[in-house]
Amino acid sequence: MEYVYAALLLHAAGKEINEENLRKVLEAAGVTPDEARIKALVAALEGVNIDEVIQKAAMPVAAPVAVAA
Amino acid sequence: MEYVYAALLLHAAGKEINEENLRKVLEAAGVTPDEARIKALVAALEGVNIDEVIQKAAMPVAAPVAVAA
Amino acid sequence: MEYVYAALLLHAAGKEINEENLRKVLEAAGVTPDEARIKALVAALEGVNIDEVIQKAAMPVAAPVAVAA
Amino acid sequence: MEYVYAALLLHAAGKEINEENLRKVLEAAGVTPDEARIKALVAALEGVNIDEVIQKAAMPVAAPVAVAA
Amino acid sequence: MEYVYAALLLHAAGKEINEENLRKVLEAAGVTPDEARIKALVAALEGVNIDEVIQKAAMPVAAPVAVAA
Amino acid sequence: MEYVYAALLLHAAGKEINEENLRKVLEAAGVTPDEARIKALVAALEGVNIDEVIQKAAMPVAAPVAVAA
Amino acid sequence: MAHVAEWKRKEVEELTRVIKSYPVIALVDVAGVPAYPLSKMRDKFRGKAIIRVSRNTLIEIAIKRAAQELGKPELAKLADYIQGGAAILATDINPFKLYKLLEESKTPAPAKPGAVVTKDVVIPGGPTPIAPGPLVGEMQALGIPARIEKGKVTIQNDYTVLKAGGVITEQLARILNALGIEPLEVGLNLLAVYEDGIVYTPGVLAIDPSEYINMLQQAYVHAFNLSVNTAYPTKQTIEAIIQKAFLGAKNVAVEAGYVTKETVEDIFGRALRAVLLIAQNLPGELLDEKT
Repeated sequence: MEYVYAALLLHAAGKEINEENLRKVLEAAGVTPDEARIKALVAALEGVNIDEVIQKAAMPVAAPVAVAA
Repeated sequence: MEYVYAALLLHAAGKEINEENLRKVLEAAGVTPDEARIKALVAALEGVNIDEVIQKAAMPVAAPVAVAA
Repeated sequence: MEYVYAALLLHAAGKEINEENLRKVLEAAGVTPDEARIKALVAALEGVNIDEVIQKAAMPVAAPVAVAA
Repeated sequence: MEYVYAALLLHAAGKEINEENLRKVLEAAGVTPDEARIKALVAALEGVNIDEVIQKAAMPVAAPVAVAA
Repeated sequence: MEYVYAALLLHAAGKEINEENLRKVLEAAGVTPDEARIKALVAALEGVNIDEVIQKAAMPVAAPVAVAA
Repeated sequence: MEYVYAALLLHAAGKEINEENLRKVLEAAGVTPDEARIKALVAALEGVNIDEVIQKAAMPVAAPVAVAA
Repeated sequence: MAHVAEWKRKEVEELTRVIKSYPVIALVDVAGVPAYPLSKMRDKFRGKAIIRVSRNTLIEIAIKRAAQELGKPELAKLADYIQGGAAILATDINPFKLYKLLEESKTPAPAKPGAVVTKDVVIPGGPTPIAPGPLVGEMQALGIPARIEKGKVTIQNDYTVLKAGGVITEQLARILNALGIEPLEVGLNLLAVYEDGIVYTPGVLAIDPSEYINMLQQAYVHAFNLSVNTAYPTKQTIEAIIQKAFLGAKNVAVEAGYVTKETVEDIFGRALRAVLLIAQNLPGELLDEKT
């Protein structure tokens, strides 16, 4: 999932998720980037609303034990 | 969450989550690393079994049911 | 709700919920007790296990839902 | 909870929740009032909108999730 | 909730939750401690296993089902 | 969590969550403050609306019983 | 009352004595209650209540006399509620409890033409033991969804044939009896009760216990919320208060992405869920073996 983490890192940093940026981040993490996968990822993420996805993932998972409320 | 994505990216890439590596990844993503946050993150992760945490976090999460208000 | 609060106060204090006791508590709170309401409350609560009723009010209904990820 | 019930009774009766009134109600319910608890309650309720607070869910709870995949 | 956060801070720091310690922490936070509330909290925490209680709260298992009031 | 409790104590007390204040509260609780963690926390909380986060978490549940008044 | 028969005089005296010696005086209608159920009721209330059946006129006189002798003018108003075959029920039982007891001791009885039902009469859906015959046509004429199936009369679905307060016709009585449905109730009908200066009527006395249970729960929830939201600790709420503080702190730390032992799982979980959700949008060949 390195590629997706790299994409999310760029997104969180406010940077564009493009081939160039992904390549840099992956290399910094010691990963030799696979060009085909980078291209595919950039293409696939086009049209994905990442903020929305993150929002969905952010649901706190904490539940009370004995409540009434 | 940049720091967290950076840490998880390193982990997924099989690299150690240390100050040096975090710094490199963050810089590659265009983030000016905050030394305190890097140190604090590394310190907080000391003794944490990340594979285990990820395992737990990824497991079909028992999510709370929708609650009417 | 004064009458019900008074009843729960007596219950919490380990006292019997009867007309006499309700009257005393309500008067101490500056309420002129309505005899019919007191009698109705006492009759309605007869045979009711208050601890159990309260327990139910406080109990969350556990309904974990597995979320596929 | 005796003290809280006593406070709610006074509130429902439109009376001020002060030490004097709490003491009277508790005594009428056969409770020997604990001065520290009475003072603590009065202090805790200072500036509190009771109508609002009694309706507000007491526990932090996970937001409803409907993550399906 | 100041008093409760102060108590949890002491607990997390491995310190005893007693009147003296609560007073010091609250004062450091710029709060003028109310003696009655401190006493009430210390009394209420007697015999409570805080770690266990927190453990229970942290379990992401179930959410209470709610019904509108 | 000491640092987080200290931050929330300050917040509940209406005080600013800054390095200076965190240090004072932690020391009063007998914790030797770790500068990196303090700085990291202050940085991480920047832009977080604490009241909203707490509130949000507390919102979804209403009263457990439907009530006829 | 110069020419009043001796037995009547004695009867009124006795009734007056009974009325004067109990705090709660109820008027009940025993019309239509057979002797046997009435004696069962007497057994049930033995030691708790006295039931005196008498003539309505004598009961009226006794109530008024007792009211005068006790100096309780409100009691005299009880006489206004005399109707049917009235009887006096004298007891210590709180009027609301008495009403509940009387209602609970009623038993179902077969339909009688001309009788008024107190509850909706519902014919349940499903097969019946009735063989096909003219009754089917009568049922259909009343709107009952009856049909012949496998040689028996079957009701297609639950059907309310008479609303509460309605009068049973001769035809309906025949149908209900054939179906074995008992829409009437036999028991002591409470007309009114006097206690302590107040005359209570059945409309006031019919309380819904579930409403009180709800109120109790609501009151408890109010107390719980007040205690937790103001952090006023009690034995019942201290755990919830700690949990609230802990969860609040944890949620803030998670939201801020501040990693601690307590938050690492949630924070990583968020990141991971985001990754997994995004992965769903990706073509299969992009995903490595870990997915």
